[in-house]
Amino acid sequence: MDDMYREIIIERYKDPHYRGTLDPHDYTFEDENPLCGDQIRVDVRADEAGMITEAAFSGHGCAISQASADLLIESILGKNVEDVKKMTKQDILDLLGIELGPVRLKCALLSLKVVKAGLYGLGEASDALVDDDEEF
Amino acid sequence: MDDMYREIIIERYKDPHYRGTLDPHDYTFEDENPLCGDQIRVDVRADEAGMITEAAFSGHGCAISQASADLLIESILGKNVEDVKKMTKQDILDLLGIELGPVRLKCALLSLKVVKAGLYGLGEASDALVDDDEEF
Amino acid sequence: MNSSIPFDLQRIRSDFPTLQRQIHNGVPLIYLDSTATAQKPQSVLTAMDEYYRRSNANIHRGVHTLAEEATAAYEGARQSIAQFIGARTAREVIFVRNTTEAINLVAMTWGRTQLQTGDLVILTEMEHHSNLVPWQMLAAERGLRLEFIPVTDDGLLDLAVYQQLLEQGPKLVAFTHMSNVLGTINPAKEMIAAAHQAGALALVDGAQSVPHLPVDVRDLDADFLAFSAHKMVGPTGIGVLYGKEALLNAMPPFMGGGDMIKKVTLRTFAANTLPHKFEAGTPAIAEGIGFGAAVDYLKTVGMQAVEEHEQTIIRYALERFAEISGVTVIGPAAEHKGAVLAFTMQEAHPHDVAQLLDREGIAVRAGHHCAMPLHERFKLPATTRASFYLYNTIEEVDRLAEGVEKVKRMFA
Amino acid sequence: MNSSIPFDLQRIRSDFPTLQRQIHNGVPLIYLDSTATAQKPQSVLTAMDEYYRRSNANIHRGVHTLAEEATAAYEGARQSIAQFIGARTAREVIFVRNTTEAINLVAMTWGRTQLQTGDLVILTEMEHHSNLVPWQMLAAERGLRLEFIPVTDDGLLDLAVYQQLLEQGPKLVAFTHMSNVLGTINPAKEMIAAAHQAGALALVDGAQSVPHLPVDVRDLDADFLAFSAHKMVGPTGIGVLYGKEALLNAMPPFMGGGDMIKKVTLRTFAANTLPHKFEAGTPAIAEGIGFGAAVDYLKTVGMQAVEEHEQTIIRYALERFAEISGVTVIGPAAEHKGAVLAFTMQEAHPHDVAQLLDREGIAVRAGHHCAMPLHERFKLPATTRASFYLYNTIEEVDRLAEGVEKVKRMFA
Ligand SMILES: Cc1ncc(COP(=O)(O)O)c(C=O)c1O
Ligand SMILES: Cc1ncc(COP(=O)(O)O)c(C=O)c1O
Repeated sequence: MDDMYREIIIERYKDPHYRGTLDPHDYTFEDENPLCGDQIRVDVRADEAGMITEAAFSGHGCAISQASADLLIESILGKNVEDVKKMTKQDILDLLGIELGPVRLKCALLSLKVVKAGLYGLGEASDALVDDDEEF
Repeated sequence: MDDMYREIIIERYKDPHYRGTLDPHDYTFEDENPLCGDQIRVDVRADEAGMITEAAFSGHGCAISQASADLLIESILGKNVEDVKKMTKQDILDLLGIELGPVRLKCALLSLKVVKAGLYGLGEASDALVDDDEEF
Repeated sequence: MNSSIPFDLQRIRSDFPTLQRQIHNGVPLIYLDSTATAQKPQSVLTAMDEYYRRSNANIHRGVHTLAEEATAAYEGARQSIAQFIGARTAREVIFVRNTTEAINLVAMTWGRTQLQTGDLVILTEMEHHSNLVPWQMLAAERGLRLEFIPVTDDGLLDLAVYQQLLEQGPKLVAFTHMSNVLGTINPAKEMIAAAHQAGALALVDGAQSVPHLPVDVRDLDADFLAFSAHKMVGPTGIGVLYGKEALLNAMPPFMGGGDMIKKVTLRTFAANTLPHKFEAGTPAIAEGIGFGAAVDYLKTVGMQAVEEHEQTIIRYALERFAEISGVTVIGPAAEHKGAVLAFTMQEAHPHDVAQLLDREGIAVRAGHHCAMPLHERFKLPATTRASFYLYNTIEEVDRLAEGVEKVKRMFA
Repeated sequence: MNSSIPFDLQRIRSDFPTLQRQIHNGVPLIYLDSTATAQKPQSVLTAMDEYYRRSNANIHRGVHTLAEEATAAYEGARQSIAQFIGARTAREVIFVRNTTEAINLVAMTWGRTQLQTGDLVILTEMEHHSNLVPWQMLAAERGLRLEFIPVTDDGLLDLAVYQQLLEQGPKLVAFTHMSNVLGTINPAKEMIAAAHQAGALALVDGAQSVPHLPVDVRDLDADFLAFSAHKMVGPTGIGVLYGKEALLNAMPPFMGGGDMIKKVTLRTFAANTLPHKFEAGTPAIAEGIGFGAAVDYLKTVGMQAVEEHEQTIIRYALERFAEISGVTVIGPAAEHKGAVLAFTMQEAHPHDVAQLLDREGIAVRAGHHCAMPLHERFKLPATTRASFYLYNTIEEVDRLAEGVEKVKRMFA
């Protein structure tokens, strides 16, 4: 039953490392997946060189959405904003280490969408931020 | 090839016995089958007892529609108007002596519809005049 | 366990090819998502296959053998469906794509011509989006007033409020016969009578009731009834709008094109008679034929038997779920309820529950089930929903309950 | 006889179960009615059967295995079709019931919001009712002006008149790419360029062209293209509206309901993104999958090869019919014509011709073929129409000609 839910997902869902908000912050964004009610906000601080120094997420939703947010934040700390803007769907799948169907993929990608929309300073998050191929 | 087109149909189509118009007449009606362009007008004279003394049809269309008009007129001559009002789909099929699918049935029944609409003095001919069961 | 079930369940199960399927390396499928779409018996697939392999032709205007066979099969299906719902004539049975199109058809034809600014349409808080959005669109266009019968905490309609709303002189009451989330079976006959009393027409969303209960439009006195084949062991791509003949006759056509006309010139057309007036273009012929076979299948089993079987299942499921702590089922008690079990788990999100159950071969749905306002009403972003049909077993309920307990342990 | 035919015709014929059929006690079927609807190859039937027997589930919102398989198959079909017509993205491919619904969709959404009283829409005299009646309905509602490109005695569009009409500043030109009666293949690319030059959009009725010719929306620069699966070896109940993405994005939704929304409250909704915005309710899932298989089948054969084969057939048929006195074929010479042969016989009415040919196993159509104004133009109440597709043979043309000669003798 649990091959799709590697221990780390359940663990990070129950006990996330980067849950919270940052005030002040340099970047922030919030979005939801209306289909399932998943909601994620991410706050980011970066230094003058564009290196991400602190980040935190808040919100609620399924284990996949929350765990991937936590794992994503962990992975962007210390990275340059420009490099994070280039992150893809595959990076998230690698972090999670599981395969996902189209519906759950949306849960998994919500945090990346939010992070990228924040870093780009967009008014609205588009699926195109995280999906290079034709989407369902 | 010709089992459906008994000789009488082709014969009556090519050489009808009752083609024409009657002026004056006691009853007249005209209708068409917009699907195929078949058109039939029937004029009828009856005596005071309601017995049909003369009748004729005009119009154009397929062999089935024209032959059945000719055969129908032949069969109503000498009949009482009230009896003709009671004629049914089956009477026409008996006159033609062939089986017909739903589309061609409309061709075959056009003349009966016209005759009955005329005798009833209707403003418009309805399929219900010739079709007692659920129609296609 | 099956002793109380009044029909041959194993025989029924063997009619459905999908139910023989195993997924994830040998786990047998437990299909508990019939509210979304039902599985199809072999007889339905065969009817469509026969059409495609033997009689495939366009209908109504053809004189060749295939066209006549196809027309007879398609119109025969319409007859069969008309009889299944107790329509007076097959002319009252309009083929559409699905329940959604049926409701849109009424909104766009009857609604556009009969409703004026300020007119009131009564809906309910438990509607599927298909019976909300078409009226929202029309309301925006025409300046209609929409009011909603509230849902009680028990998942029932608040009929006292309905009575008050009726006093405001509505033109239409449109409501679901059975909720696809709560399972609530609404008292349609009484609600329709009250609507008529108040001078309103009544449209019944039968997407969930026609598949699961005996439904008779004459007994209900429904003005319109909408339902989908795919939820009642029939194919996708076809559904029905039933309407009273006089109403349908008075409505303008819906879409324009082939088959819905009697005569066309470059600048004018005359509409065809019922039911063709509302069926523009080449219809879903194979699907109509498959729908007829589906209805024939359900007739053979008997809708009374289907209803009783599902009652047995849902009673057992409710009992079984009451034993699992931290799990909350929404909706009324079994006597007001069809076989739909929507629930939440304290520990786990509905999507995770559904996905983990899938690993056990159990197909359930998670989300808002196209009833966002209802979920809002219960302050839930989503639920997990197991739903049952004539082919489900008590054993499958046990597997489901065990699966839920297993998920609970994972997240504990 | 088949030497000039660049593909394996016997192999193709063996793919189509219906073509193996005998009717009327052993007379083999000669199916010459593909313009009404085409026969289906085994691969299309198998694709749908596979869905129903293995993966039958509702799509888009499901996380269980069946739902994911079904979604992948359905959306994969959309991709395949998008590629077949050269769309930029699958989001430009909207699934509808048929060509008729596609055109109505444009009239009811783009038309209702973009066209005002007095606006001009250009159509042609050779349109199928499906590309006339929706515009008549909209014209009646909005006070539009409709003008028609005349058809010459040869069955071609009078493009000089088209140029004059364009000077009147039309908003839309809607025309058939290929006539379903005359067979005329209109110069769509040039007509669209001229429409754009005049500031109008162009809608192409591709019901007959997409099945029979290579059609590329980017090459044509069509704004909208409508076509039906059932005419291109696919199932009934599904068709496509192609539209340029920016246009589709700017259009309001069509029907309201499940799947076409992003969010719904009791009184408001937000529309979903393309293509779902235009697909309300449970779609024709099996049919979408079957349509994908149909397009894959045609890709394997090659649309160039299909077109060449049909050219061979129609050239031969025109020659053969020219030898039969008293028979008149309407429509242009072979170089402007697809494989459609509509004719009249001095002696016999089209219905009688069709019915007598049926006794020989030959399926042809008789009537106005949903193009009454065109028949009016030629002062014909009806025609008999034989039409050909990739699976027809030169021998079948001979059987047809012999049959026509036989009918002629009967009525002589
Ligand atoms: C040129 C043309 N347009 C439109 C249509 C309508 O297609 P459908 O009936 O599939 O909507 C047809 C089919 O007869 C056609 O030939
Ligand atoms: C109550 C109810 N109404 C309407 C619908 C819409 O049915 P369809 O998607 O077949 O149009 C559904 C199906 O989910 C439903 O459950």
